[in-house]
Amino acid sequence: MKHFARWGLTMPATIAVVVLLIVPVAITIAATFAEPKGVFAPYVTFFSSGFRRAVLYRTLEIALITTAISLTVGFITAYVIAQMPGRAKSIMIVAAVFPLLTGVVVRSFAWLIILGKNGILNTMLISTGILSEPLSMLYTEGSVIVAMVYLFVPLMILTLVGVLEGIPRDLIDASASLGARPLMTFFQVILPLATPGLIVGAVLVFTGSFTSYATPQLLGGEKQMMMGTFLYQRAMVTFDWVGASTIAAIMVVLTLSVVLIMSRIARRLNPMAV
Amino acid sequence: MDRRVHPILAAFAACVFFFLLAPLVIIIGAAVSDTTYLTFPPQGLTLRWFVNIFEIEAFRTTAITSLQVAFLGTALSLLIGVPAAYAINRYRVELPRWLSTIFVLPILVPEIVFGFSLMKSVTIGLGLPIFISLLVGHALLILPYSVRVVGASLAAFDFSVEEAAISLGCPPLKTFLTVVLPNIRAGVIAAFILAFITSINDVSVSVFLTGPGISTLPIQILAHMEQFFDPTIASVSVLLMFVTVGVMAVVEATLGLTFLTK
Amino acid sequence: QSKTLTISWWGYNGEKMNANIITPFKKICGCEIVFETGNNADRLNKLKLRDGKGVDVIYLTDSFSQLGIEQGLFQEIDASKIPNLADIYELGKAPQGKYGPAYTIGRVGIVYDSAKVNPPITAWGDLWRDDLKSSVSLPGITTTAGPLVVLEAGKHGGADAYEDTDKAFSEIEALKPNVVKNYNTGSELVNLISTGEVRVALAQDFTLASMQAAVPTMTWAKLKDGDIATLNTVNIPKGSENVELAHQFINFILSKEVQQAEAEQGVDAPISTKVSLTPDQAKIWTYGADMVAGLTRIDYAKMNAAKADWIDRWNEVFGQ
Amino acid sequence: MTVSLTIDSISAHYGSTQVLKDLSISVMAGELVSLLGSSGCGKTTTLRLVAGFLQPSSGSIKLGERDLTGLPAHARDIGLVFQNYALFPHLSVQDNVAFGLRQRRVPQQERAKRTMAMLDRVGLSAFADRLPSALSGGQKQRVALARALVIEPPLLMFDEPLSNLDAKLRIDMRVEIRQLQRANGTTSLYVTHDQEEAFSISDRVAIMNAGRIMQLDAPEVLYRQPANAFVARFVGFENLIRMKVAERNGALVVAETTGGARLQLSQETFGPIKDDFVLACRADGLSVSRDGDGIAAVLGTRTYLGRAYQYKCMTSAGEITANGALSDPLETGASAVLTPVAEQCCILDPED
Amino acid sequence: MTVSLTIDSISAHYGSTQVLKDLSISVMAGELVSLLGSSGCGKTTTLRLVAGFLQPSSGSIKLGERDLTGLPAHARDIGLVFQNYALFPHLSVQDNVAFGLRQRRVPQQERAKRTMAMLDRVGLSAFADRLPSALSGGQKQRVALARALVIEPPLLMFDEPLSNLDAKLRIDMRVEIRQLQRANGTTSLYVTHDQEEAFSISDRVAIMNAGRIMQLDAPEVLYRQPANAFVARFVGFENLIRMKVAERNGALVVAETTGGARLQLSQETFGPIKDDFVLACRADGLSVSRDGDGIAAVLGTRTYLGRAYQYKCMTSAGEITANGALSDPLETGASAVLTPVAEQCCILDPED
Ligand SMILES: Nc1ncnc2c1ncn2[C@@H]1O[C@H](COP(=O)(O)OP(=O)(O)OP(=O)(O)O)[C@@H](O)[C@H]1O
Ligand SMILES: Nc1ncnc2c1ncn2[C@@H]1O[C@H](COP(=O)(O)OP(=O)(O)OP(=O)(O)O)[C@@H](O)[C@H]1O
Ligand SMILES: NCCCCNCCCN
Ligand SMILES: [Mg+2]
Ligand SMILES: [Mg+2]
Repeated sequence: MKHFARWGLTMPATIAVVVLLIVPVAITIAATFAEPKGVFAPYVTFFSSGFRRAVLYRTLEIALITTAISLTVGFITAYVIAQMPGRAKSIMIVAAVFPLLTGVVVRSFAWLIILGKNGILNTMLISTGILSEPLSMLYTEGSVIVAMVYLFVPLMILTLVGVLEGIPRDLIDASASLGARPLMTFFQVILPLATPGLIVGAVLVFTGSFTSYATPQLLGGEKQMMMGTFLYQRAMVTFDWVGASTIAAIMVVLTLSVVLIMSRIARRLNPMAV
Repeated sequence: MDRRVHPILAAFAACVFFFLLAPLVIIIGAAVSDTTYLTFPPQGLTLRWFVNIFEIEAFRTTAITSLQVAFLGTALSLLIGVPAAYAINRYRVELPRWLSTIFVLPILVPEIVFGFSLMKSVTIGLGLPIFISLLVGHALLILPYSVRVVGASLAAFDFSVEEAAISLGCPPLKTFLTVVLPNIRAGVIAAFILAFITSINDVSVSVFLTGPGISTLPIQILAHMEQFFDPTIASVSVLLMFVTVGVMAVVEATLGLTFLTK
Repeated sequence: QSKTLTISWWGYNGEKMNANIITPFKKICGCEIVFETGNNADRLNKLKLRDGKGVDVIYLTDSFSQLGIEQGLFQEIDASKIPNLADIYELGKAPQGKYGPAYTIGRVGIVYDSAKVNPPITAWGDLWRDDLKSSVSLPGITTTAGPLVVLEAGKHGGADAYEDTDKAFSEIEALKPNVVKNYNTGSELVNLISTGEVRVALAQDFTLASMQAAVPTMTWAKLKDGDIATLNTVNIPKGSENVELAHQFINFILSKEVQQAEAEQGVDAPISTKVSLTPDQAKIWTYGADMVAGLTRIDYAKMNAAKADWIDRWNEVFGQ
Repeated sequence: MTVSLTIDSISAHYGSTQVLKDLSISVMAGELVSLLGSSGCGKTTTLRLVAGFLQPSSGSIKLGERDLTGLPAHARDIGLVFQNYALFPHLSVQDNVAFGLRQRRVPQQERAKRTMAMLDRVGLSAFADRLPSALSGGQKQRVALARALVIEPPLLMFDEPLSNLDAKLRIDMRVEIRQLQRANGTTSLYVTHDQEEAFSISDRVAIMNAGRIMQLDAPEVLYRQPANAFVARFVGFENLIRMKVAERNGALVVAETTGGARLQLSQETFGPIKDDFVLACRADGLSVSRDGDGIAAVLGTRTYLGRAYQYKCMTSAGEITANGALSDPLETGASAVLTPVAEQCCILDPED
Repeated sequence: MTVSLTIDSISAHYGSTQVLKDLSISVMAGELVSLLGSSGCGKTTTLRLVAGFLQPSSGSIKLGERDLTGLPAHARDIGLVFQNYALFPHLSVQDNVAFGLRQRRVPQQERAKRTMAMLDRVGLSAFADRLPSALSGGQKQRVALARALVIEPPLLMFDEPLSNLDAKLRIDMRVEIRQLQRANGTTSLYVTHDQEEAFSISDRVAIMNAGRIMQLDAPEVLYRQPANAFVARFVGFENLIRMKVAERNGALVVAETTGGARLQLSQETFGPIKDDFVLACRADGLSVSRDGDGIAAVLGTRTYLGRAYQYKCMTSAGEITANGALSDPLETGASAVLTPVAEQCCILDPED
């Protein structure tokens, strides 16, 4: 009975993931090990290209930076929202959802207007005399990160507000009464207790930014090519599904490792975090 | 946690909201611009791009498909995801840790490869009807939100409250619905919103799962943009925002906005 | 039970397609029509996954239809069942062997802002001009027009890009300082133009009107070495279950009536020689025997073979 | 519908640590049995096993003829007052209390009536519409109590249900519980750490230690004749004095402490006395007088108890706690004599 | 660093409901004052105000010369044992206890030493590495206690810190608290609902009712001479008998209940007696005998208390609760006479 409850409840979802995701994707990826040139040939090819390695590092770097920024910004904002009275809180949550409703093309258009050579930011900086020449802010790693943070902060906020609200007030009071300054309370009590939410947010943001391709392509250009774009080219333009699956396998292994490392860190902060 | 917020934090949050909302001004401006291309500030005012959405039949039919898939898919993913999230947290000690990890896989596998593999093995392999495989694909794609976001809320839930309900004669399922669910409402709503939006915006997975006679709105929008570069896409975004505001107004009128939070 | 013809196409402009093609054709054939929509890559990939089944007629740009042919996804056309073939420009009749014909024609050339670019652009080689530093947008290598840049770069370096790929890419390397960003979709290009990010682009002609709406001084360059032709083709996948109907449909869209209507309404440039347009109607199109005669043709079979390598090299040039 | 509860040699583990060891308790139909034991000895665990939130690793639990093992918790029809209250945070006080009735499909009107009546009993009618978060500790506890009582199940279990109430309210509530329990013939298992409460409310009391039952008896028996040193200490025999019989004189016995102090005890009042025994005395069981027969002592710290003064006394048999009358306070450092008072003392077997 | 605490006419509200009304308490340096009061009277609220979790709507709080109002909670340096424990669920027992020391930057080694020493005092050394979720109720409470004690702040506040402990442990902990408090000269505010605990641990006790202080005095004074009927009831004068003086005879007074029963009282033992007064008697303050002088009664239910039997007695002055000796049990329905015992009775002014 108890055993049924434990496993039975997870069964439908587990079966769905196994049957509809793990098995089909494994079949796709299995093809990469069946190349005539050798079992690991596609991987050797991938890693022997300096350019490909560079794309991999860049992707990792951008995803990690995006995750770190989104986590920090989203957490602080969610924290402030969680302190608001009920109505204001709901309105702020809904407002945070709006950016998610914009399509990638119009969104990148908006950033073009803001960050472009003739954009609002440059115009402002020049008219106030801070700059004499427009800065090239677009098509840099920075612009990709900004655009992704824009997309992922709402996701962090949404994930975290509920978790932060669930932290009993008494624990924060207890911390203060033991002499913890607000910053210490934040790091020693609020942060660990929010880890179940933080880890979920971090995983969603990291995987989301690691696998993204439209945003980096529009706001980063080819100079900021990421693994997702690379994969897209292979699969959709040259129909090279083996090449694409190779990239996918590398991405899955990498993201999975990062996710596992994150979970481990989370558990250190809070042994109750799943 | 109604408390005063440190002014520095409040100011920071205000900046974040400025960052999140300022680009929307540009998008709204572009959506009402009386030009055949996206521009800001708008030149002339028109609502024709909004009218466009309702007049083009392909937008209408695909929007209906998208809404159906998003609603049903989200419901389906919550239906199988929430019990899993519950079990993972309730039986934290007894269940293996890797179990929660497999539920991030759907967002961890690059979408194109996921869509491709799913089409190959499931749509074609199992000969599923297009709408069903589209639905199943979306439900799976958004399953991580149902499991993990809801799970994060469950982590803080005091399960002795659940035992109280059971000891009062409430059967497990009813206990879940009447006692657990109301207390993790914020998490479920967050999961619903994220899942719904992910589904309604998805292109990469849908590309493979749509087929003759069935398409989704984002794919239709991209198709439109093969030829037209007008502000219709901006007005679709704005329309979605209005719909959201409308839904909120209904929630406010019926349940009260505080329903959304704890 | 009436037959169902399944058509795979991009999906824009559905209203006009309905009025000009679908409704009249349904009357003729007494059949149902169903669409699969999406971009070239998506639809062709899906067709391949379905092993050429599920669709009776597929609209593609020529580089993708060539890919489909190479993958063995299409069947040969029975020209005898498409009498209207006789009325279309020669280059559209069998552009890729015995497979599907082109139903519309376009060109790739250079557009520039005549108010800001002086002297005017008159040759492909002008793209390399020093005064165009940080002014240009090229089509991404994965788009229809992208590989054409490689070909022109080869020519600029005095070589054949297929034979001496290194030369072509060193020319692209030389072009790089002039490039602000490469675009992947028409809308992206229009945004780049309208926000003033770029002044010069290598583009397909169907984007011109929108660019001019945003920046009226955008001008289609009169290149002395000629624009390049692009064709959109219609093919019958090998798994089609309505081959007869498919031929009948292709014949219908090549008819003078359809071609005339589509051209007048700004949907597609006519490939039928029977269509006649007023200068005003014609100005956005690749139209008229003279213009068609001046276009350069691409060997897509050769290009597709080289493409995987080109993509890598392109990535390395622009990705560093 | 009055049934008995039989807990038959159950063991329980949390992970690998054993918490209960072959524990057996039987509660007769309509009886109220208290579990009394030190912190962490397994009282809550016992209740959780009966309620069905935990599975015993061995043993069985029966309610009347019905074997509870294997029955899901919600089908056991057992009321439980949780030690940590476990109120439904999203429901008002009233809805918390009505919850069990709702499960039993009690019609709306009767439900409201019974709920309000119960809130009245626990003194919270004025708080019916509040959420638990706006209640004081004791108010929450009373809601928890009301919630379990209102369903009138055949078995009620209370886990320290009155620990956060003031003395007066505690007694009022104790009376309410007992009245309801008697009126409905509810078999009850009651955990408390308050001995007076246990003794006054229970038909029988079980003294627990480290996952075992040390003694299960009527309050008077426990109070007067503990079965062993543990129980003796527990029921307030603060002083356990190891003694040997030195002389026997018919019913009279003269015994000697290890320190050599001598006492005369009558077997008529103390019962049969073996050669080797332990004299267990409550603080009230040793009268403190300035002189007389008994154990000589020097008085240490004095504490005011309200009804008496308590002294720490230095004697040759070790430190002894004894109470002296309010009317005659003695000073620290004074010499005194401690004489056993039969009603507050008893004779135990020595343990090694 | 021994300082006094002065709470000066503070009022407090939750939303629009007033909870404290012009409440003043001053605790002298090194003194331990208990707050005793019925459930929901505002004890926790008072502590929360002093701790800084809640802002008073008026009034001031001073620690020594320092005005606490406006000072953030973390800067007040006040130890607080929470009624609901408020343990950090993500930290082990040890880390919970060490938390405050960490904030004070006590070096790692000393921190570990002090933490373990404190865990030892509360009997939880063996549980140092457990998470709170794997502790019993009483164990959690002791962690909460240890966590507040270990930081040795100038002001300690305890919110029913021993409510979930068994009698023996409660006394042990009480002694530990008192020892530490004395040794460090820690000014302390102690909330409890256990009167004996309050009286035995405190220098002075404040009786609270509905957000006000009714009396603040040394235990003996409170216990013997309550200032009003409320306090009298609270400290266990279960019977308040309205009387009128009928005759005066020097120090002797004959008074009559409303029902006409007569009693003779001496002003030498009871103090001056006005014409109109209330005789307050504990259950122990009315001896139950078969006959003699006093208030005639018919005995109702009898309860076994351990040290005595308690009777509900029907008299002409209403129902009266009185205790009778164990040695001479009387049956329900028997007639008896109740005679006041001076030490357990007192004279109050009538209230209207
Ligand atoms: N958050 C709140 N909102 C509204 N009222 C509250 C809130 N917290 C407590 N109260 C009310 O304030 C009064 C005082 O509460 P407080 O917690 O101070 O009582 P207490 O004396 O500690 O009682 P107990 O002994 O039961 O713990 C109670 O009547 C309670 O219902
Ligand atoms: N979840 C758990 N995991 C491991 N050990 C536990 C767990 N819960 C309780 N324990 C341990 O089991 C023992 C018995 O706990 P239980 O809660 O039954 O004690 P109790 O008698 O109710 O004590 P108290 O009077 O302090 O509430 C304790 O030593 C406790 O530390
Ligand atoms: N990316 C290729 C898009 C092809 C769109 N068709 C153009 C037809 C011109 N009328
Ligand atoms: Mg317990
Ligand atoms: Mg309280």
